[in-house]
Amino acid sequence: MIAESLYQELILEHYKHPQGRGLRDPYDAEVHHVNPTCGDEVTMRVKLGDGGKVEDVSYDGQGCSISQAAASVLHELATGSTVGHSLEVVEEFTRLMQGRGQVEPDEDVLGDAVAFAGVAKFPARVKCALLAWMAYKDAVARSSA
Amino acid sequence: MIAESLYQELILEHYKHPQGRGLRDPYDAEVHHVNPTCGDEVTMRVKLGDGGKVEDVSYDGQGCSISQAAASVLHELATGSTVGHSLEVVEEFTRLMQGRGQVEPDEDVLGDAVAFAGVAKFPARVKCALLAWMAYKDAVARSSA
Amino acid sequence: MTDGMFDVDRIRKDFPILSRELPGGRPLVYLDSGNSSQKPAQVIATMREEMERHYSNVGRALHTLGAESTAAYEAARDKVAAFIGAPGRDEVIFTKNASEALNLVAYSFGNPTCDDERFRMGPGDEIVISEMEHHSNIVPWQLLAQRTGATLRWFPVTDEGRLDLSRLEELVNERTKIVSVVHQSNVLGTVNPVDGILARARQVGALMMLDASQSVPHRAVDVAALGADFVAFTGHKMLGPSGIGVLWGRHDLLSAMPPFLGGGEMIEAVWMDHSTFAPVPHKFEAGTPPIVEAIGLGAAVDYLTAVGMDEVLRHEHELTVYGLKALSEVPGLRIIGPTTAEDRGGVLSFTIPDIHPHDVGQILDDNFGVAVRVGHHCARPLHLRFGIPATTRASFYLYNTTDEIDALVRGLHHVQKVFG
Amino acid sequence: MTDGMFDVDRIRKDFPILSRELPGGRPLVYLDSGNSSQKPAQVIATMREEMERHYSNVGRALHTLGAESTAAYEAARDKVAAFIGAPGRDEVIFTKNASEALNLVAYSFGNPTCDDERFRMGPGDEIVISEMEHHSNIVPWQLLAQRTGATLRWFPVTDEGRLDLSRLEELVNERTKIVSVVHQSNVLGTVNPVDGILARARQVGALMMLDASQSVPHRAVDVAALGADFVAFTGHKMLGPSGIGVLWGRHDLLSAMPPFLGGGEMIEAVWMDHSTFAPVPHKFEAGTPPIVEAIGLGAAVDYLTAVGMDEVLRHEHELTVYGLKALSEVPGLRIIGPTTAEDRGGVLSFTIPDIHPHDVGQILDDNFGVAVRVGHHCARPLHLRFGIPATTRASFYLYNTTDEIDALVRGLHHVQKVFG
Ligand SMILES: Cc1ncc(COP(=O)(O)O)c(C=O)c1O
Ligand SMILES: Cc1ncc(COP(=O)(O)O)c(C=O)c1O
Repeated sequence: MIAESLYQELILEHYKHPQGRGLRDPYDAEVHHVNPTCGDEVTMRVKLGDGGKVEDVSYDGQGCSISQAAASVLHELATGSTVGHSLEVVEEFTRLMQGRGQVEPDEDVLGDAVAFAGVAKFPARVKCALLAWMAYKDAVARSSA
Repeated sequence: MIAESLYQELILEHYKHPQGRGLRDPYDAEVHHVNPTCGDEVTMRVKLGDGGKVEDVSYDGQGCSISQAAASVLHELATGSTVGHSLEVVEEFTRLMQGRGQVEPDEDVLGDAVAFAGVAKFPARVKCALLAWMAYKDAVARSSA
Repeated sequence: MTDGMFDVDRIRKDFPILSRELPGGRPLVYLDSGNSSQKPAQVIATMREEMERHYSNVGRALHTLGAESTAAYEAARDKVAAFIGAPGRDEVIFTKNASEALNLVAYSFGNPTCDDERFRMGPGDEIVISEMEHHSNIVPWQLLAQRTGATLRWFPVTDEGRLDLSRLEELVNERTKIVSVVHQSNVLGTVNPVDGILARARQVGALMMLDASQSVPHRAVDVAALGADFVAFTGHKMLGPSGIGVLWGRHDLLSAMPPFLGGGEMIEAVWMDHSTFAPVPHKFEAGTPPIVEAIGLGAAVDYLTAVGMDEVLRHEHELTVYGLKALSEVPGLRIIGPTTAEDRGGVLSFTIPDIHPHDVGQILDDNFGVAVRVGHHCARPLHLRFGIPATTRASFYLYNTTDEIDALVRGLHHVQKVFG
Repeated sequence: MTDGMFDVDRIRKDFPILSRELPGGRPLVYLDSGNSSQKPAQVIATMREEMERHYSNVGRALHTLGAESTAAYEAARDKVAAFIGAPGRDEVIFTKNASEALNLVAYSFGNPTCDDERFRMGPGDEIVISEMEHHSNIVPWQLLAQRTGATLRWFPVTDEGRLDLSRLEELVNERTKIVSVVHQSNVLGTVNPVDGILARARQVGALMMLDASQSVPHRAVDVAALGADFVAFTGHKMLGPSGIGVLWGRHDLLSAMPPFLGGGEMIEAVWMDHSTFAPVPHKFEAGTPPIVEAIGLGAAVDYLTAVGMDEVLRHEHELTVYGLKALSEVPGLRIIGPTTAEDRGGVLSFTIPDIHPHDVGQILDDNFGVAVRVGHHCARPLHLRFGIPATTRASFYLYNTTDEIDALVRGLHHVQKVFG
């Protein structure tokens, strides 16, 4: 069924058991992003370390399963990685989401985030998937500034 | 052919040889009516006499054959008649014109003006046919005032 | 659903899309008519026939096609006028949708070229709307208030989803120039009482507008009986085409209002430095109107009239009673709006604990072909009022069945299982 | 008419109405496309297919039909953007017709809520149009001037029916905020040169708008190459449905402009006391748009693209050359507009001594099924300029033939006999 391409088991899993949820100290930057059309919100904190290491990505928010799972997956991918690598993943994720279902995802770069591939076919949901990732990009920019 | 129901011989006759055309003295009232959408114009003078007699209807104008012939026919019907009778004819003519081709004309009242019956089927031309007649009604009202 | 003459199965056959299969072989269960309705074959055929046989511009053309199209376009106006009980056909203005109709009236206020007292608007003047309005009956008034310095005020909404009129006397006062409220809410289903507000508006000399976008499609609306000054509604929600809406207004007000859009057909005569304007309705129909769309709307009105608006209402009332009961059996489900079917249309908005409406809607569609609307339904302030970002909304029309409501409920159970 | 690939007979077969018989067995000779064009079967079928299989509201709906309709609606925007060479698809705004597009821009000026210098308008500011404008490019600016106290000025027209630019420097000056002129005249056929006016507008910091209602349907128009700031045109004149028009504008200007119509879909977020707005194009598409109509326009653009706009232009140019020559043989006939086909489209307006255009048009239609337009064609000031109340106008499109021009000429001879 079509739903299965959207609601991958992995997405539901992250939604029901979000990883790293909750706002933690210390942090270098905090941002709050809203999708005004559907009311999804995310607050995101980033703590960077030496050598561009991402020490913690903590977040809180509300919204649909896609937006919440996307935040959880992002936390897993980014925490412990580097700014450079994580932004590469953000790039690839954005490209996938904005590809209207026409873009072949690069699994090597995306890891678990590839589970969101089906979302790209639903333009109305793309913003949900991107919310946390855009917030992350913003927070990283502010931390490094 | 359809045109024949609109361009009755009598209408063309009046158009080519308008009766009583030209503005004459004396007169009790003069009015100038314009159909702004198509530019048809008529200037009309009315001279009333004793006992409600219509002594003269004189006019000048420009426009399509329908509007000019209508003025000529009006001149013939009204001049020498009475205010009361001529306004009855105006009423009947108006009813015919606004009847969208559904109204059976009363030939006894209308006389030659019955030739315009076909015009009622062309909403865009009804105003042409009515221009002089409305001007006449207006002029009579002002003369009697 | 088949008492008397009303036969929903026969009606469904008139709507080609209802027998469509969705990808994956799902049947279509269309419960989103509050958003936009489907079109019967009669409307589609009328539009096609117009384009294949009669099409031409209207008003301006003297030739056969022009006369035929003009007659059909103006006949559509007659049909709409009769359908809503308009005292005069010239009071029916064709717009592109309800939003344009609402904006048209809003732009009539505070125009420096119009010195009619009723349409003056400036600092100190007040506009009254309500918290349950569609954005199309909020934003035009906000923009007007911003342009003119007038003050926007609003009726609150009760917990049951009814207009809170307890402060009517204070909200509608001598400073009020216009009150514009929704006749039937697109989220709550609530049918608002008009009389009390209208009486108060009359008392203080304010005008009154009704956003009837959700009532005209679903119940017999008689604008003369309602007594308001302006009524707006939209073709696509009443079996008609997209691209066509209606503003009804009192003749003397429409005549007193300044023109809104300028252009061809709304004029009497034009010189380079000034113009005079056509009488209504043409004064407000600048440019080539939605010709085929108006004619299609006429066909929709014919269709609804043939079925009978009282039958439509009765059928939808039955669906509403059935739907309210059926939904009440879904664990935790909360109806936003009246929970009984009195003074209420067939629009059921609800929340389900811990499951976002986007997920509800997506799974209903993906797994069961059930099309509902999710989000704030262009009534964000109303959702803020209830402290929720979004709802799931099922809305009914004459072609819906209790079977479809059963499918919705089955779908909701599945949704709960997925997220359980 | 059948050089190369272009085959007018094959094209005619695509237009169902062209094989219609008029009452009395007359064939239809449709020479009124400047007023509104006919629709090919492809456009009619696309609209029907949308309504029978995919219809739903756009943007707001997550379900399958909503996604399909939204994709089709937005694909139509892509098609229009490509057709006119728009640098960005978001610069294409769907309106109900060209008139709304022109009004939208006019209402952007002098709005007190917008503090962008380019859109300020008040006493002392000037608006420049021309004497050959359609009422839809006159009245919106008159209304704007009246609301704001700005001054309306205009380019005169030469005896040959060309823009008189001899006083360009004086007419377009530092006080000028916007210049809005027609790209191709709907009466004269004249194609106006844009570059000189645009250069002067840039020099003085004025914006420039083109009314391209008569050019986009008939020749390849590239908005980027033209270089103006705003371009308006209308679907029904380019084989598309009624009820749909287009405003193209530069992204930064559209973004800087205040919203026009308020309502659903043009917002970002709404509170009771204020709102934020969606980015363009949605900022200017309040309420449910003409969905099926936009999709139909997309099909029209596909059709025109498949034929090739250069072929369309070439064919119409041949008709124009042929028509100018054929009409010159009618005794006394006077062409209003250029008498040669250079920089001129296929619109032939004329007078015949002592016979009123109403009579000409009526007899052409009644006796020969020849549909032309008579009157001032929504360009009354231009007619006043030439000292005539009305003209008869024959206008051509890709489906017209030289045989039809012959029929027109035969008809005119008959008219002269009737009134001889
Ligand atoms: C030159 C020109 N401008 C504007 C318009 C107005 O277009 P619409 O009637 O579709 O608004 C027309 C046609 O009517 C036109 O020919
Ligand atoms: C209550 C209400 N008002 C106004 C509108 C706006 O109608 P439209 O989108 O056709 O302008 C809608 C529907 O969208 C509505 O439900």
